[in-house]
Amino acid sequence: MSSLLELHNISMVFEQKSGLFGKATPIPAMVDVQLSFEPGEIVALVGESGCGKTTLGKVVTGLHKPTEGQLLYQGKDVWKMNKAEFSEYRRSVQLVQQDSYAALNPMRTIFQSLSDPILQHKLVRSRKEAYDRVCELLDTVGLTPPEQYIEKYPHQMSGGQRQRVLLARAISLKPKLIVADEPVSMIDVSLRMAILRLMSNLNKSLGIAFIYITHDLATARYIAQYGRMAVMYLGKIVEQGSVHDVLAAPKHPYLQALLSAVPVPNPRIAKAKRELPLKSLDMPSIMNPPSGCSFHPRCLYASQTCEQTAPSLMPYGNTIVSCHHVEKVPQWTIATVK
Amino acid sequence: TEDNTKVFRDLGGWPKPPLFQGNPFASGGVGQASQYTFEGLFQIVRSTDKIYKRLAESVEHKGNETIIKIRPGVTWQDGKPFTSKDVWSYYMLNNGVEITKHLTSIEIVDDTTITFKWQEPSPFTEMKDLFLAQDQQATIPYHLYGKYIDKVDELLKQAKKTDDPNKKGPFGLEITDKLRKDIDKNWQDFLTAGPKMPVGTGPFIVKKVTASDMILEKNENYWKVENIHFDRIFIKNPGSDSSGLALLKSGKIDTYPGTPPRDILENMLATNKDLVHYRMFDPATIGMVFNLDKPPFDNQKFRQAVVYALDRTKIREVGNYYGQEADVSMTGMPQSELTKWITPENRETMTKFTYNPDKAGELLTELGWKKGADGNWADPSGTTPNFIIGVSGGWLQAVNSAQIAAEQMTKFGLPTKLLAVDGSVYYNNSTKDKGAYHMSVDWVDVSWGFMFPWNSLRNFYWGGIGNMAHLPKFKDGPDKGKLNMKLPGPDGQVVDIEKTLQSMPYLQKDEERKDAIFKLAWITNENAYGVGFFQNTTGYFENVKTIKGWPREDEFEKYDRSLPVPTEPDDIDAVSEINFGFGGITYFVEGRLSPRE
Amino acid sequence: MRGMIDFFRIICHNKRSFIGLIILVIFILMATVGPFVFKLNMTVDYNNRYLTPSFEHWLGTDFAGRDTFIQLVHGSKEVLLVGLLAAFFTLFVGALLGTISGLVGGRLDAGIMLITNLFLTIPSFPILIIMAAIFSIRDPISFALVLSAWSWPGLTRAVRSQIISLKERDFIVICKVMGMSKPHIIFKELMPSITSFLSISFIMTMRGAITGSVGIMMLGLAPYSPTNWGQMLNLAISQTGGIFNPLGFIYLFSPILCLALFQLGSIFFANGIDEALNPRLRG
Amino acid sequence: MNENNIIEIRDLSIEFKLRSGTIRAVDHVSLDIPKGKVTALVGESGSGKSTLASAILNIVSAPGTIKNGSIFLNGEDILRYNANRLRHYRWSDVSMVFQAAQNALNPVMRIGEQMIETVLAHKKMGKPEIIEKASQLLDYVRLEPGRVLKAYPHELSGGMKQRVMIAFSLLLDPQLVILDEPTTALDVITQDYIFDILLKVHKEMNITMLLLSHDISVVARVADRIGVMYAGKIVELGETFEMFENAKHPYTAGLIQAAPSILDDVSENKSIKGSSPNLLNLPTGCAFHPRCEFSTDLCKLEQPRAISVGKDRLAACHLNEKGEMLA
Amino acid sequence: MTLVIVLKRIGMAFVTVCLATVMTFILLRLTPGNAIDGWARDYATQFGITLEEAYRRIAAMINYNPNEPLHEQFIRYISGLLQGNLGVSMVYQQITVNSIIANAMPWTIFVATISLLISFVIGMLLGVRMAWKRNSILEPSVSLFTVITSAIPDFIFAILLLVVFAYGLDWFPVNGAYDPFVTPGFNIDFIVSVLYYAAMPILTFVITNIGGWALMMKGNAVSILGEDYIIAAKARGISDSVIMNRYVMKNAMLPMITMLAVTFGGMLGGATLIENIFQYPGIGYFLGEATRTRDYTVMQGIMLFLSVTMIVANLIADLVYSKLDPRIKVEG
Ligand SMILES: Nc1ncnc2c1ncn2[C@@H]1O[C@H](COP(=O)(O)OP(=O)(O)OP(=O)(O)O)[C@@H](O)[C@H]1O
Ligand SMILES: Nc1ncnc2c1ncn2[C@@H]1O[C@H](COP(=O)(O)OP(=O)(O)OP(=O)(O)O)[C@@H](O)[C@H]1O
Ligand SMILES: [Mg+2]
Ligand SMILES: [Mg+2]
Repeated sequence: MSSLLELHNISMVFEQKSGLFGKATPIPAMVDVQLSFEPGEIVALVGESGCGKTTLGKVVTGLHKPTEGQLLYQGKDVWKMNKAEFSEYRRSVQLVQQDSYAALNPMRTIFQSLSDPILQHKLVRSRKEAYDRVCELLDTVGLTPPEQYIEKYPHQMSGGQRQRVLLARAISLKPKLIVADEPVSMIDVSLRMAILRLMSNLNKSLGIAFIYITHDLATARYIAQYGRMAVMYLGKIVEQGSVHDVLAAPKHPYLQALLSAVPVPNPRIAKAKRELPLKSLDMPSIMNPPSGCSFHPRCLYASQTCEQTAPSLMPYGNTIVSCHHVEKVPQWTIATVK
Repeated sequence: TEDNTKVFRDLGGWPKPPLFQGNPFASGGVGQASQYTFEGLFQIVRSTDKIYKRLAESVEHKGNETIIKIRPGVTWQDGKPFTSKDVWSYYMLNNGVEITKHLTSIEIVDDTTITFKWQEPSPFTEMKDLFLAQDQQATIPYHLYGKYIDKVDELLKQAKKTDDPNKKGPFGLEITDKLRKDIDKNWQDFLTAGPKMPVGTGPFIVKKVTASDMILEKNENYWKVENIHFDRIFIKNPGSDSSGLALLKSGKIDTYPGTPPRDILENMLATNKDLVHYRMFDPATIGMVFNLDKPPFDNQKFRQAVVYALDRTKIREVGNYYGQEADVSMTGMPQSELTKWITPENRETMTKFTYNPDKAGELLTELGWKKGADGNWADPSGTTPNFIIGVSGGWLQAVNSAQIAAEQMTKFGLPTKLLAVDGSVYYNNSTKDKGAYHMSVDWVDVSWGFMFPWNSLRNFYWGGIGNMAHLPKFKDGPDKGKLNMKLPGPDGQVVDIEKTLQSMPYLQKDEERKDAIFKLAWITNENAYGVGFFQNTTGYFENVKTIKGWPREDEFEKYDRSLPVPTEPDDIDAVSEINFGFGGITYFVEGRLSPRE
Repeated sequence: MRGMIDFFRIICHNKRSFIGLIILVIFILMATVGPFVFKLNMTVDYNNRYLTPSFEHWLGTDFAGRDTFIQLVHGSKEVLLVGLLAAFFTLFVGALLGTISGLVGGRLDAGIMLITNLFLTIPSFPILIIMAAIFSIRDPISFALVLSAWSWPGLTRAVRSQIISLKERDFIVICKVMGMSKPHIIFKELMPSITSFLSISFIMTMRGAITGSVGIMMLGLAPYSPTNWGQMLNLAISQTGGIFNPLGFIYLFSPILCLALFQLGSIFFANGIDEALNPRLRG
Repeated sequence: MNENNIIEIRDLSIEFKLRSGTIRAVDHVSLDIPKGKVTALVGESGSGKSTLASAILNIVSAPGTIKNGSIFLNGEDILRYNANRLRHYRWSDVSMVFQAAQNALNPVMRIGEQMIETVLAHKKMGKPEIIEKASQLLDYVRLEPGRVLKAYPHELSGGMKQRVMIAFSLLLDPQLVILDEPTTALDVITQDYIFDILLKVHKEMNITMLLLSHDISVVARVADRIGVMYAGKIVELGETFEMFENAKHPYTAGLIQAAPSILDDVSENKSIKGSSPNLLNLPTGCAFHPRCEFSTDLCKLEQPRAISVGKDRLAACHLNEKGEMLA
Repeated sequence: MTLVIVLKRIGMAFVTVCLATVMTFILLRLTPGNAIDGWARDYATQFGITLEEAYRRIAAMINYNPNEPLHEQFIRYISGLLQGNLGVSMVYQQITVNSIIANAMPWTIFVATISLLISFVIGMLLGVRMAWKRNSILEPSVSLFTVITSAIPDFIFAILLLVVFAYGLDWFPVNGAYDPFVTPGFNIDFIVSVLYYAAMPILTFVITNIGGWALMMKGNAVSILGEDYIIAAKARGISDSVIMNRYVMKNAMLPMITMLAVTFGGMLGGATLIENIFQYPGIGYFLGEATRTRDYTVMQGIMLFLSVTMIVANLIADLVYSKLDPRIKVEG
């Protein structure tokens, strides 16, 4: 049995065109990414801003055709599928976007936005049926009573409610996988947990696999507690493994830095924080990534090798890591309560 | 800087710099400067045919020769003497003018004498005078254009004499296509060779030309300089009628040509008490010709019916309030001329086409047309026509008149639409093939150049108006392109129109000419080839406070400065001559005008 | 239906657009019902020219004694029709090309934009004259076509940039993910978002076209129709000397006033459209 | 007026008149900002933090008006300052690092020019001196002064801009720097770094700070005192450790519990139920009652007053009045 | 912005110019009607020759052979163009299109530049103040003014101005470009006269344009005023006048620079009616004249010239814009 979705050495290089005859500058947003998703599993994808997380999400949902590599859905190459297969793939892989306001057409009511896809995919036969189904969906995501929301325009709802609508829309086509691209970063802290819980409930009750994209390790840990986590840096996956393993013993120096930077809602720990294990604060531009290991300019452990050759993902312990000096990197431990 | 003493302030147009140049024959000419700068051997007053001698001191018709003596001492404005060679030059280069078709040659006798040799048969004397007088001979100085004059002289010498009337060109010469081309090329070169400023022999010299103003100064060497009471002429280029009127109203100009609509005219006189308005007939009628190629306009009775159906009073009121309506359809001559050439008895025999819708209805009924319940007429086959009147869109006076005519026809039961089209396509649309319009509106019954009715008659039968009427012509044979019109005249005898027109300049007796004119006028009216809406009345505003010497001064009070069209011959002459368009700057040259100190 | 009611409710709520609406409605009535109510009689009645307004002649009479108001009413039909058609053509071409250009992108987009820019650089006034001659304006349709010939590029550009910014929006992107059809995306997602823009453009184009038509009419390039406002203006200026005859003032200023009022109405009405069509703004 | 307070806010209310109604973004707030400490205000989006901060500088934007209340600086009400005094007060007494640093700089002026302009608006000083001072500050926030001074804002990354803003805020040696969510748009590493710098500034320069944030985890690291805002009101105020360990308002407790952490047992996290209040249509009584698990009928009827619940601690909850404590 | 990009821009502009050339050429060949008909009839009456003779002569006078194959005409036209020669007037034999443009252009550019500057500057000042003081009387009065001025077509406005200020009050000359009694050249009399004569066309442009600029400026300024950096500047204690002028004005003005070029280009070509009404000897006047007489070569030349001006103006605006706005990196 093959995985639900597999990314086979996928690279996504954008070309920033300038004008009709302009020469394009390449932007390698994803480089040689190898990743697979099993049915019903939750994978958290974390990384700094601009490292290519959204791009990965778009490749997975078929919005970008990768410039290299293959995207396999149930073993078949998505970009070589026939119409029916492609349509099936389309239906099965859904997306939940970050900005719930932008993701809903402000000119259309919730019912309009939610009924059209199911009508088009013939999941329901009539408007009447669609109405019932939309109510059911709203109910599922906790917007009760549905009648109160169904005729509303997006601007008439709060951010949390809109985010629920997005989830309802994503599950309406009965997908097998949902890519959630920073689904809670725009909602209030106090409501984040509710949405995350909803997602994890949907995962459990409907068996939908989730790719949770975020830069917030804390929420990633929360939602994917039994799933996996992949850490991205400048278009590359630098560490990958089960959430527990990855967080318990982070190996890649970048991940260690990242974890050190995560704020902790506990003044005793937070105030005792030490310096970040980093050489430089600023992330290099993705347009001209550093040679070799792209993390080397910021890495405390970088050697000449790191400047020259790019490491590849290798299993180390329970996770796979892409670092020349995995062994040398000291074990990371969080500052603990004094 | 502005010196207002002894200045005459005129109004006019000219090509704006950089388009302005000194050759009056080139496009746009020299505009309003022309009359002040250039003159001819004679000055004809074209609405009265009165002829003044200008650069000619004497004329002597001797058999088929006309000997002209030039005033001695006349010089071009650049100081060079004006001689008979310059007159000859004019006819050599500008050999397309009408007179050359009647000449065999022009000979220079000496510096001040020149002989015109006429072909046989030669036109009657008055006709000869008219031919000579309509030209402005002192416009092509040999000392400026010698190269082109010699060239054309040389080219013309290559041509053979011919007697074939179809091949006869200027001076009875057969101009082959090859020759034609060379002559045209030479003409082109001549046009581009002009000086920056015009050089004529006239009383004023152009000193400055801008987009809005022209300044001329007195030519101290003018041959009749003692008559010229002005040191300068300022000409304003108003661009639009409104601007001209505004200048007039505020007293910034001394003269303004034309007759604006009645209310504007009255308003002008009321707001500027220094103004007087003179009115005079234009030798031109605005009217509409029928397209004989478009049934039912091929039918004489139908055409008559249409003429009867039009209430020309109303058309006149809108088109030209002071104009004159006719009681004829169209005669080939302006209405005001009829009494001069046609005896009252003869006039009686001409059908009166005054407004008479009943009569129109009768005529249609006779033709088998029926009036339907909707008030529209249907032809014998039962169809109601949809007529189109064509008119050149930019010419508002004609458009307005035509619009009223169209409405009247529609109201009468002959649905008619007006199509006002761009001037650049109008003539072509109207005349090409069968023509695009049933009726075309234009100047009809019009005399350009001189008044003798042959002029207006041929303008209709041979000119553009006839083409718009689609008069029958020979399609081939030796007479190809000539009129194929042999129609019964007033006495029942058939008249060949082409022949009659052809022979008219050669009719030596006055009675013969009058008889021919009557016949043609009668036939034209009876056949109702068109309908003259009204004879146009034009006029002039003059400033009597700054300038003195205007005619009819004693009648200002009587008519409250709005003088009607004169009826007395003296008045007619005097008033006509204030019109630059009719008589040039006669008032200046004759010394009648002077600044009022 | 409820949308319509909502629409007008909001328009009426906004003071400006309400005034605009009223003005436009009056003009529409004038052009549609007006000619049936007021019978046009163009018979010359010279003695009664330039009458001052009275019960019989609301705006007095013109230089030939014909009722000015009724001429205005009958003229409005043609003026509005030409404006309407021109706006329609412009909108059609502009929206179509703009949408295609924005959606498809690539070479087609570059091509369309090149042509559009080309049209934008050639001065429109002489072209209008030339077009008027080429197409020999005969009826409102050809008139409108000529008028719109040079007004679409601006709209094309505007629509294109709207579409381009829209198509990257999340709610369009998600449509692709959900496998929604192209027609759905265009007509149900994109169009509603630019309707208010298009309606405003429509009104503004119409307003421009009417000014243009009056200009062409004044230049005598369109068929003579004495009740057309432009022609009335032209006649007023030439027949009343524009200004020299105070009696002609009413005749001169009534088409100008109508024109100005219509423009005013359009501008005001357009003011409220965005609000009325956008659920966000109607609160 | 307490000597130890830089700013004392008394009974401040700020309203926004909108088409759909009037929003009271700050509702009868009283707050002291003690010298030498970092005071933080937390609360969800729209709770009125930024509005309150803008009032301290008296720059409440267009539809907003200060309805009543005073803000005292050294005993003088800055809301009564004349235009000139106000202009001088701004930035030289209190400066601010704005929420969206990327938009707080004029895009068409170089950083250096803007710094010079700012200084010159307050005092006569030679350009070289200003540049000298600016360079020092930029250096302090670990930026290359040479490059940054000549740069246009768009040429800098978000983190750099935020650091520029910090340097900017220190230009005139103010007594108080307001930090309005200085790191929201930045990722964790940058955020961490920025707070490092801020703490350094605070300690080494002894600058009093007012930090506004929605993120309780961030506040935990930096603040000495925390005020919790909800629907325009300060519902609880106290020392950081005490607040975390012994919350006296259900909303504070909820916030702390809802903050996910990479350390604790994830299953303990709970969100606060319901959604943020609609300021146009606030619930009666305690604005938090629809979301509060302890709400009683009293909460629906009556707004709780802020009462002292310990040393330097205030809380506005009926539960405290009855002497009940939160578990 | 690199030289390469500038060159690319210029290349693009060049392609547009080429297309504009082809397009004007084709359009004009498509136009029915000709210069000959009306002219011949006038000519015949003026010089007392027959219609046929007049036709023949004019056909010979006209610088255009309608029977010449299109491609040959085009090649001739283009080869002329390559030598910077726009051809010779079809109607005015000795007059080159170049000389017409050279004579007319300064007038139009003079009027367009001055009116544009005046209306732009006033419009901007008004606009910023309207945005700044939202509740003053300024905003409704400028709005009303704009509605009125944009409701009345500019040529009608020109007529009205002419009627009031030249015909009625007699404050300004009825038409023309300068007093005929002054000598053109660099002397005070001439300059004063030129300004005096240009007053009415300038006034027309200014009045009809000012409202648009003001409203546009207001719109921009309002959104600029909402930007954080304005509040931030306030917080920094920067004075209102500095904020208004250095912050709001400069930022709000930037997007209008492109409009400025477009308007400038449009004014050169769109001045036809207005220049005609004031008989102002600018490019629009001659374009109108050429159109009236169907002088295709002149029309073609002037239109091409105007297109090029427009394209160049746009190009310059883009380049200037990118210089002024540090955020913009000009792309292709
Ligand atoms: N369509 C595109 N064209 C060109 N470049 C792109 C495109 N989409 C993304 N990029 C570039 O690819 C890089 C990765 O972008 P991406 O949006 O995937 O990052 P991200 O990890 O999602 O960041 P964030 O956390 O800010 O959302 C960025 O530098 C971005 O500018
Ligand atoms: N300029 C404004 N116009 C209208 N309403 C405003 C304006 N500024 C703030 N508000 C309203 O005032 C309330 C408080 O806003 P404020 O920005 O102070 O909240 P905040 O706590 O800073 O939120 P955030 O965390 O999102 O920054 C909000 O409901 C907001 O809608
Ligand atoms: Mg992203
Ligand atoms: Mg805020």
